[in-house]
Amino acid sequence: MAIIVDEKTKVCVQAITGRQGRFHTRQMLDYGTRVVAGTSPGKGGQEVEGVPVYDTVEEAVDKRGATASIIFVPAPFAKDAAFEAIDAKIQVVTIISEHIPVHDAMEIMAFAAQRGVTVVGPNTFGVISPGKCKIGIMPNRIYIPGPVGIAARSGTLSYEIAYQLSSAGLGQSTVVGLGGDRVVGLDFVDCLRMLERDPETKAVVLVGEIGGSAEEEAAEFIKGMTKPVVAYVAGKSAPPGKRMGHAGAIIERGRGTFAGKIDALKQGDAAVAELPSELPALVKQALERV
Amino acid sequence: MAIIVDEKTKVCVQAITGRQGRFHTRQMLDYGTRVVAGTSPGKGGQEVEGVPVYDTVEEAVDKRGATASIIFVPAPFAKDAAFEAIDAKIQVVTIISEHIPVHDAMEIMAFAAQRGVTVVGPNTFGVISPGKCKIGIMPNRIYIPGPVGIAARSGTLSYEIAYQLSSAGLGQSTVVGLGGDRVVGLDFVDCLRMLERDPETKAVVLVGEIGGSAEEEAAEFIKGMTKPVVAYVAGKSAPPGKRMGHAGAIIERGRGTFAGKIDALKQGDAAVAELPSELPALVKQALERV
Amino acid sequence: MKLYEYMAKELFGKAGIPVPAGRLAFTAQEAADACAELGPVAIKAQVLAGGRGKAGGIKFADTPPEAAAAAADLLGMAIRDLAVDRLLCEQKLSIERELYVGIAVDGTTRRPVLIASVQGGVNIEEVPEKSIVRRRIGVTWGLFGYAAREVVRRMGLDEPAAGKVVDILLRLYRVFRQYDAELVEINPLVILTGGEVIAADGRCNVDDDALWRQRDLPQTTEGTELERKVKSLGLSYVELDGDIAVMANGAGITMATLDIIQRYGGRPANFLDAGGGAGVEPMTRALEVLIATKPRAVLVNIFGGITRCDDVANAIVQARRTVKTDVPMVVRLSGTNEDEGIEILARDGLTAYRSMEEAAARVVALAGEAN
Amino acid sequence: MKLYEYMAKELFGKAGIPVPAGRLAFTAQEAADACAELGPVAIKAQVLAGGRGKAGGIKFADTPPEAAAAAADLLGMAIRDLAVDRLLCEQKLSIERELYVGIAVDGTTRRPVLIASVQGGVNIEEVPEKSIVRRRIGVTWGLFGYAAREVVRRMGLDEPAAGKVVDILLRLYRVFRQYDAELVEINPLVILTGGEVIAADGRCNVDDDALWRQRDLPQTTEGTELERKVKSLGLSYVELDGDIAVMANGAGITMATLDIIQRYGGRPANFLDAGGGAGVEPMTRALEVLIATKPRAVLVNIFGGITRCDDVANAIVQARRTVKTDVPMVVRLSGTNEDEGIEILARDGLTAYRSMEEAAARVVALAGEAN
Repeated sequence: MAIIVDEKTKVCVQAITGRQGRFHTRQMLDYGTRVVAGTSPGKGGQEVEGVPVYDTVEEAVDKRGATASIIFVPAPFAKDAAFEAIDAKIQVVTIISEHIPVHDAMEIMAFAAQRGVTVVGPNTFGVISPGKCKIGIMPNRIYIPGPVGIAARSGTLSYEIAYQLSSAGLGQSTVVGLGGDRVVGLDFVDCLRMLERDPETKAVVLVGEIGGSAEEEAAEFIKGMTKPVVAYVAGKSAPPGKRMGHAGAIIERGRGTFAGKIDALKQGDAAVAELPSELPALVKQALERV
Repeated sequence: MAIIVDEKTKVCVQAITGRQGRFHTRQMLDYGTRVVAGTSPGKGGQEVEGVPVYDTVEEAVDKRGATASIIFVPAPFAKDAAFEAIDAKIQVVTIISEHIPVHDAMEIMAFAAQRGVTVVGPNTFGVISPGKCKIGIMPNRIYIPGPVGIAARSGTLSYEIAYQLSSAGLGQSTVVGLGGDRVVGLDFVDCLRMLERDPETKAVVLVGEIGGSAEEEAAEFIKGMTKPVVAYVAGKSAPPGKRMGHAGAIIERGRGTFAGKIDALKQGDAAVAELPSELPALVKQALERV
Repeated sequence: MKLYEYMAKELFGKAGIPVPAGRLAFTAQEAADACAELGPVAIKAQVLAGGRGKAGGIKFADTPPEAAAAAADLLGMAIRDLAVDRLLCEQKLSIERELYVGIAVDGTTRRPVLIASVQGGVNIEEVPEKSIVRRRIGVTWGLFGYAAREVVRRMGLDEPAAGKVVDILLRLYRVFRQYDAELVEINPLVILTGGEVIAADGRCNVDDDALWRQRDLPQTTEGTELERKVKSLGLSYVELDGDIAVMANGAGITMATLDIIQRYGGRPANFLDAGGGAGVEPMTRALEVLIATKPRAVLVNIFGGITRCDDVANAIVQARRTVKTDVPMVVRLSGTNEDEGIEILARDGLTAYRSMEEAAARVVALAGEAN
Repeated sequence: MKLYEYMAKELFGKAGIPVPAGRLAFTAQEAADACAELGPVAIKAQVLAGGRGKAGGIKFADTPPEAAAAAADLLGMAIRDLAVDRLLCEQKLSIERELYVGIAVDGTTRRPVLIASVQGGVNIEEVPEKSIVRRRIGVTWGLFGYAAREVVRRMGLDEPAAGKVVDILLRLYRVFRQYDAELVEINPLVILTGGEVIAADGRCNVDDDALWRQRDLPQTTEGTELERKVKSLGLSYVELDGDIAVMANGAGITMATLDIIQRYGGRPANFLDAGGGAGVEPMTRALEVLIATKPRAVLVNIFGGITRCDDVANAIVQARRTVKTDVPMVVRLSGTNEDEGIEILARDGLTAYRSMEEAAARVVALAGEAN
């Protein structure tokens, strides 16, 4: 088991002939991901890293049975690419592309909801079920299989945390990058719901940050969960009203403050780490209590 | 039983304060339809024929539990009205309005399909389950309850036929006006599917016309039905390429001809009447065979 | 409302679809001037009907005198009974390949459908099914690049033409939506010897019901003068070639009425659908128009729903008074206020029928007697 | 990108939303001229920040001399550290009632949300929840008249104002969509004593990520010169008031880095997120900028994912060569090509850490030593 992706997932890489697409196709293949096809309009018939290239996702699905896709398409074309994947009956669409207009993101999510498709991202590092399938741009070597599910808003910070957990012998069932934008396909609650149901997952790590209200909603959901949740939230020192890189990290109108999120999570019975380095010990404690 | 509407249906009249809305509210009340509310923006708080008027359908649903609506709103505003009804969780939306732009009709149908709402029309006379509920503008006195379901593209022609059936003692379970426009909510196949499942319906009359391919699709469906179907198709004498009043009645590109429809229906095991006056006898024969 | 080719192409051009350089000409001299400006030209009759090519409505000219001569010929023609009063003179194209692309409203799926073929230039109906690519378009989201690419892939086009056709399809869909079109069509869409892809013809039929919000479009008028006159009353009217004038209420019942007249051996002179909810005033005017066409007989067939039979009876009485006609008139009234209607007519000396078939049989007999 | 009030109002006005007659003034004389033309005016400081009213950024003038004086005062002000360099002079309004309306992107529901209240003119956060009407808008279909009518009904407005506010809401949503706005807001939307409804203020924040397709919009610049310089390299940068310069890769890890520095008693001088996939070149430039701000110490914290540690190491080495600095620098490298990166730094005499907390502790200590 695991959530979202596993050893059966067959991946299509959208924009496989680009620099990023090519590089990460190699990386995913090295990881053992079943990359079955790639797309690049006008370049159908070529091969990239031994993977056949098609003009359209529809063709990739028809001919190679792709069930998931990863999008490296530049932001202005990302909406088209996401709609293409959803329309071609891809079940999990991972959008790596950054700087997608938020109105495009809203449209992508509306279409995905209509079709019952899972969207990871945009502006995500992807999703990985260690040892089974990696769809994303995360380093290959920091994850090990195990009982900890991770849902994270930030990419690099979650690598850091996964690496520390792995170093402490705490493997992961699935690690999901929600994406750093204001409008993304999966939120914490979606991930927690899936992880709660996943037999392989015994504990959950939530990596949040200031801005928005995803952590507060997660805190509500955690109250009804049987599995322990350990949380870390970045942004304690951020001054109010300043943009810290993500649209999602704007503190505005009093919502989404660090203190508010921490309070909510504690009330929701999550263990809260003050430093990333405290997470392994807290996760260990949580697993011992299970 | 019956299909689409019955004695439990609670109706909201959209544009109840207009001439048409007011007149047909009276007619429907006289018929025994449960008209529970009407809407007219800016006129909330008034009453029409004893029916309370609200500003919005949402309010009519909240306060009066409307489950169906009938729209008399002029064409330029009909899309807004239909979306309002669908969005307010009305389950059956009957659009009487004529001359709705076909692009608006396509949008209405797309939204209704998303929400699982039944749309009757536009440009329809409505739907009636005799003795139970009438939502429409058809005369009150031509229908009697009974075992014959009717699905018709044309309004007045179906009155003619219902009247002849009633005069011959052949009552109706439900009579549905699909609407005369090229894009309408229900087609023959939708109606046949519902009538086939309806225990009260023992035979079906299909009133078609030239243009489009709804009759041909119906013919295919009839092959799998257990109940007998009797059909009449208008337009035998129409010269090709001439518009005969409905967008739906354009004969173009060789599709939708009279001969093609009659052939298809006969192959689909429907009994075909050459004159409206032949229908009662054919329906009687069909009922005797059941 | 159908647009002329040159109007459709203007919309296409504005939307960024490549179209040939061209000039509109109403006279032979203007055609010669266009040729002088553009070089060798195709001169194309502008009519609101298809089949122009087969009817000889396109000629070519290399020089202004040739252009004048060709234009003079064309301006004397009629295509499908439509007199040619204007010509489109376009730079001659060096065509390598002819494609077909079109977008129409599909009643069956309740959404737009894109139709494309690498066999353009002929009637799309004559192209074998296997050479036609169809793709439904979700009206919610519109036509995306990927869907257009999939269509072009299925057509079997290669780059660089493929990418150009994708771009044209996206723009064509925008035209379709922006102008409330029922149909937009480019046939042929041509690939030139130089590789350019260009709309050699263009068609755009706009939804009549949306004209109120398409005020910027040029207007065209279709149909005979009489048809337009009745249409201006808000009624549906089509001229036919028989001698029994017909008015009924509702398209279906009007068609059925014509069918029955024909079955009894009569020949309908027209289709006039007064509509489900027509008022007395336009019905009176329409009846006056019908009578003025001097038919051998008139049949009014009304089943009263919204339309009330007494209103119809009053309209008939009033029209007969205005026109002072002795054309035989048969009336059938049934439904709402049927008795009142019949009584009104009786007072005016007209016997109304309650059965449409009896009424039809009667009017055919009267038209025969009138021979 | 935030737009100035006068820019937002221009967009609103174009969309058919009533706005007061107004003139932009950069000098006291221009303000006097505006008053001469418009009569009694409100003179409003134009700054890309809220809270202007409370900060004294709005003055009233009945005569040109009064206007000149008021303008002179305002042009000397700073609001939230932003110097006032332009004023909007608007015809004074006779206000009966102040409403609030706004549309924003709601991350939680992934769609636009309309927010409205009959208690306008103040910070919407201070309005009690029961006086706020919220309605989600399906991005697929947009805002319909009926939804706007339902909002206005819930606000408790009566005709004729109700219908006018409905119309304004529909137009405001069009502005929101057309210009890729993250937020559009009219606060207050006022009902005048004459019954007219008019946008007395206006705000429009446009999505930076959509500016490539919003070429027709006026440009505004926000942030300090330094912030703009780093932003122009494609990196995220925010100036803070501490003394330890920080560069990390990824917003989350950068925030975490600041948090840890603060926890160890240090004060970060900035937030610089080099992003997941930043190249060597912009990172080098950014480091140069950081060093040039003369911090007490620099911390570079990189966890290599897409970013490769050897690239980062090369950027550091190159930046140090260009700037020739002796500011203490602490580097933490972990992840992709970590060993290669550490080796490259070692050759340049820099010891890299593998733990971010050790690195943070070290940089705080170094910044302290530098005192």
